[in-house]
Amino acid sequence: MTEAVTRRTAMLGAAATSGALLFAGGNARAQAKPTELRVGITTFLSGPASVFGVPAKQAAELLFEEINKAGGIGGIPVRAFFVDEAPGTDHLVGEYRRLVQNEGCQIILASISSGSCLACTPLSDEMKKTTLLWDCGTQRIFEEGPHPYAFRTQGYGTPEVLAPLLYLLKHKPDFRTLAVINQDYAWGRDSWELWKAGMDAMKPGVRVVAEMFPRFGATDYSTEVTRLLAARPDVILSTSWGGDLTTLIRQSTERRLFERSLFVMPIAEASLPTLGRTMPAGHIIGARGDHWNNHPSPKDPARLKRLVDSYRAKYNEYPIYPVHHMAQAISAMQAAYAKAIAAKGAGGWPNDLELSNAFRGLTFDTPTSTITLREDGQGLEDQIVGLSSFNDKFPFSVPKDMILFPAAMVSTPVGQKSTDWLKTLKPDFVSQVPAPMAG
Amino acid sequence: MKRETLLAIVGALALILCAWAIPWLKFVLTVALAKGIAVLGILLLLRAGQVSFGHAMFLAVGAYTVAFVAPSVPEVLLLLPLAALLATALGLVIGLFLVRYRDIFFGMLNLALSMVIYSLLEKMYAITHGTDGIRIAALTFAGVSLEREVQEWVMFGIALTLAIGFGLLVRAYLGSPMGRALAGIKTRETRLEFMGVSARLVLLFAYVLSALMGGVGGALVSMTTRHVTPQLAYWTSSGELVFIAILGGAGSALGPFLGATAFELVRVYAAAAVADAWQMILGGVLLLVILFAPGGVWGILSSKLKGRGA
Amino acid sequence: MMEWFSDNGLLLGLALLDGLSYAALVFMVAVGLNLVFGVLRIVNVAHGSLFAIGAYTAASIGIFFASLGLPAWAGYIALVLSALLVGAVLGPLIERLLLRRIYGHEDVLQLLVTFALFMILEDVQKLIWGVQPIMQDAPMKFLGTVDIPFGEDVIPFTAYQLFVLPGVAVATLAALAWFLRRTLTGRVIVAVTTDKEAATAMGIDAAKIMLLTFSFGAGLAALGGALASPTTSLVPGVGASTIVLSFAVVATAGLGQIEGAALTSLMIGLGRSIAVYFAPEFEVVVPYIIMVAVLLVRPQGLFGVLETRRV
Amino acid sequence: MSTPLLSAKGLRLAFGGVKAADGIDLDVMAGEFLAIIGPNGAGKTTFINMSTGYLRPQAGRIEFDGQPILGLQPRAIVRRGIGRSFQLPQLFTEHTVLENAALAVASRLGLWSPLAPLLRPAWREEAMDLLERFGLQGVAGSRADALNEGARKLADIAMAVALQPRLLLMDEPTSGVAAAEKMQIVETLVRVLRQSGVTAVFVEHDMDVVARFADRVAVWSQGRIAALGPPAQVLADPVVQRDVIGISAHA
Repeated sequence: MTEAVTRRTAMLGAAATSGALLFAGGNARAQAKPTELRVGITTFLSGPASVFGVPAKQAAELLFEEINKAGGIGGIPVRAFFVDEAPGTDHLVGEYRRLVQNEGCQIILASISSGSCLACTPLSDEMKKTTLLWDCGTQRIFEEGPHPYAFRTQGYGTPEVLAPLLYLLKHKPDFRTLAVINQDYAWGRDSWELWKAGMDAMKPGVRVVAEMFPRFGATDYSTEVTRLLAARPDVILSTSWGGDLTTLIRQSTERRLFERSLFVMPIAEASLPTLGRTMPAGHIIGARGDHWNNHPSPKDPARLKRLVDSYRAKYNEYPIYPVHHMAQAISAMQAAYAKAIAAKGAGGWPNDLELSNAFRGLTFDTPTSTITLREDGQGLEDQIVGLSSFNDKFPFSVPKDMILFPAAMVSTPVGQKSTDWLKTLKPDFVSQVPAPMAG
Repeated sequence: MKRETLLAIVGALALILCAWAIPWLKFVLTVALAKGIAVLGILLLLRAGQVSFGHAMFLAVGAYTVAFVAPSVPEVLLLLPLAALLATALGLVIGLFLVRYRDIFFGMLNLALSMVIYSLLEKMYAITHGTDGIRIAALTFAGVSLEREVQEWVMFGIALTLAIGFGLLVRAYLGSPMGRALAGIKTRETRLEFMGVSARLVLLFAYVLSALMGGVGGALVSMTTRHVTPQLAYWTSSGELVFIAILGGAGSALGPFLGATAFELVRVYAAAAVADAWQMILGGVLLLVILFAPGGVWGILSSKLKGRGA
Repeated sequence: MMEWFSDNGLLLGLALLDGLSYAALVFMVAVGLNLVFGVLRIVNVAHGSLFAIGAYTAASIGIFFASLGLPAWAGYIALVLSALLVGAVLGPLIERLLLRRIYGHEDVLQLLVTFALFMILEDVQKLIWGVQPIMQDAPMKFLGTVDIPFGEDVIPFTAYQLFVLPGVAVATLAALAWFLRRTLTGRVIVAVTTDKEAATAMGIDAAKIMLLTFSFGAGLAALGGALASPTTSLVPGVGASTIVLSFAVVATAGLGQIEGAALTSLMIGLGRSIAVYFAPEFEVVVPYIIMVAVLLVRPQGLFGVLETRRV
Repeated sequence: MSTPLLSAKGLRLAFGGVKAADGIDLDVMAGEFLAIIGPNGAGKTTFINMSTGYLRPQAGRIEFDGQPILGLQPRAIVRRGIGRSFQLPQLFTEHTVLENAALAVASRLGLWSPLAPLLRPAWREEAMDLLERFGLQGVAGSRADALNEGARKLADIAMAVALQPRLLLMDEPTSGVAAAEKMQIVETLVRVLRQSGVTAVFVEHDMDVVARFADRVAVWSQGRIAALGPPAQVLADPVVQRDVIGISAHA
């Protein structure tokens, strides 16, 4: 009986929304302007990766509120439908279908994890639904095949690893030994492969004294720290993040590992507010982009300040990079809709194909810079890397001696595979690295 | 058992109607049917009083078989038997060792082995792409490549057919001498030995059959979601399968399908209603079922029907 | 072989030190689970959640103490307070409201009740403590580090890791052994573990013993979490990974056996840290390989007693 | 009755210091009913356990129908034709009595069929027939755990008989049964066994039962056979009366 009731309510719910579906979806019929713009957003709301997912969700809520206050997009309000990535891919691909077929979402902002992105992107091809990959970093997406409806509105693994590597080569060119300690999952493995390819090409002969991939979500690194203390590498690379990284940094700091080796942590930024004053100074830190709180010369300082201030006011914490990545995806969405609506003329509303066409080659503003979506869908986002330091303005570590790496310089050219491209780099590539930013 | 048959027919028709009326539910229901097939295996072992807390490993084996072989042989009709075969083989190897153990040891050894498989899938990055998982490209059915919409219907149809087939098989099995002997393991295992019957062999047969159905379920899940990750083998996935078995009710071969459908629907609707507390809702539903309806959905339905009939 | 040892002997020594502290943490969680299983015959899946809640509570109290301006050693009071709180409040609450309703039901139902509880508590933690990593390492920092000679080099270890963790674990083991063998309540618990029917027939109030044991086990889980909290960042999901390991320990140890839990934890701790040095790929599967190997040789677990066939 | 069906020679088995079997020699003749009496702890059940493969003697040999059976799995011994029943009935408590019987029939005729129902007409008929012979037809549909002790004992033996053993070893078939039912149960039992031509060895404490139904009596004492012979002769032996019957009457 309950079974039947569940099913009945399911059908009722579906019938209620399938009305919207009929009008909103379907490329064949002429596109009527919907009453609201439904945006599906997949993000981690539980599990370890929710340290990224929840701030991003908060950012989306904050920005959608602002957008709606200002009249929405194309005159209609935007509404977010959040989906948790944590239950696994089989659930997520079902949820993606629900967002498109049942909730009538016109655009999807997909995924933090590479696995989720790799599963959702082919769905965007099949369902012809524009999908913005708002945070995942895997280089495999656009290098293993075209995806006409998918766009990544931020950088990705290759520039995010290459920029810190170049910074290291410039900052400490004489290092001889290196150890890596990354989380044991795709990003940890891929980022090491990218780094190794680049390092071996530009500085052959570096000895790798330890390659460690502790379990994702490990709570104790004392054994790994001991091994690193004993091995005394000149440089330790870790692309870990979240609780894993804070644990690693705390246990390493306490045991003076930071005094023996120079750390390179390409995505340390998200952990810095949590670490506060306990983060050691003088180590190389990255932010998966250029959106540092202390960016010396942002393109639109007022906008950056407004984002930081309003986020802090609402959630009582500093924004971290997933907040910026979400904001970038939303900015891209606004810009593309504006472009597509303008192309249709007054009163028109873009269909799926027209919407996706609006994204190709789109350039949109971020508070710190502009991002252009290449012809393959990949966004070109500048990278800023610096050395951890403290000042009076922030209760946590921020970079100094920052170097801005233009996106085009550190991104793999269209049509090439990252590892192949990285292998072609020459030692003198380092000489192209710009001087540190003023300020 | 006329009620069971009637309910099965009504249920199957309701599923078809649902899948037709709400396109995205077709996907959810296909996954539910696939998991239901795997849960049939849990049901078998429950009859022997044994709880496998690692059964998701067979799902994972079935799913990864499809993922590994699909690039060279993208044929559903070949992949399904192959996945079933490999899962059966693994079930036989593991089973030979596991049937010596009972109760917590049985449960925990299953858990341990599934975690070993989980770790391997995660660690052997070069082969499995780790947690990223493997994407399964479009498949053919009897040599024909199908459009997405048709393919979804085909998968739904295969899942439903196999669900009915395995449901009937399990029903027959449970009533057979081997099935009844299996239930005897729960209450008086020693008696089987006194009758000249090897209890371990009785359990092994059920275990291997359950592995087979796990493999089929996993293959169907992977062909539907078209993406596999090690998460499939994680212990919480195994917990889910046991959860489904109890939610549906262990009293009938229909239970796993009732349970899987209810589970998937509760999960998607809970996720839609409160995206960040769906786990709590599922946990709450599970608690309520155990405390107030230990017979599960099947128990509720059959008592309702009985009441009406009388 | 000898050559290998002379090359790696020093490293092996370091692995031993790391293994000990890891074993201590594993033991603290597993021993409570094992005790509860011995008496209640329930595999408490939510034990990991109690571990996590203990850790979060300890960190919260520690942060609160620090905000009051209390000295660093007050952090240790926070650890104990957290264990007491969970043991005295959450333990009885769960036992009375939930577990008591399902004693005597089928094993699978008992298991699933705690699985349901685990799912609920996972979200509850998130609602209370949020998702950003929480850290409160004052107790670890308070004791500083100890330099261990390593050839011509020295390796700093935290005193907390080197002394406090193994110390508390050994103390817990000793206290538990004393409690179970020398006190009346302890002996009653052992009696119920060994043969519940006989114990009840002798007039033992089984309901009271179960309440007591579960609360005690919950307290131990929380203490384990509290002890771990200064060394690690607390994030959602920390309970789920802790509990699988404890399952392996309980089955390997033999049901209800605290010495078995200690020995198994030691094997797992050392096995894991040796793996990190010499075969990092196997680190994750070490506990399970140990478990399977032990159960192959001793099907009832290391210290388990073969249940007699009732013929 | 010339060749023994079961022949035990020099069986020895000690648990710690306790000698449960201290040189047991016993021949069981085809067709006879042999009663085993003796105080608790004398090693009566141990003898049954050794003969059915559950315990392995430290010394000695056991032959069944001229073939050595020591070292065989209990299952294999059952299949050779030695059945056994228990002091505590071993029934599938959640199955019906009919299913219990049918499972026993199935384990003789072919348990390994996963598709055809257990209660197929032929087996159901045989099981019902068996239950009728034991007077259990009235409770065929009840769950086994709902029976009283006497019926459970009979069902337990019925399951052993369903295997069509040539030798049946019964451990205290009347213990725990209300005194009023006792004789009736034994009568039923003996009638069925005689009809089926089963040789029987049974451990018994009730001397009236022994005197009335046994062809021979073996007296167990401290792991040895203290006396062996027809009931009239053995039970009248003053030593037996003092050492065994006296004690077992109190036990």
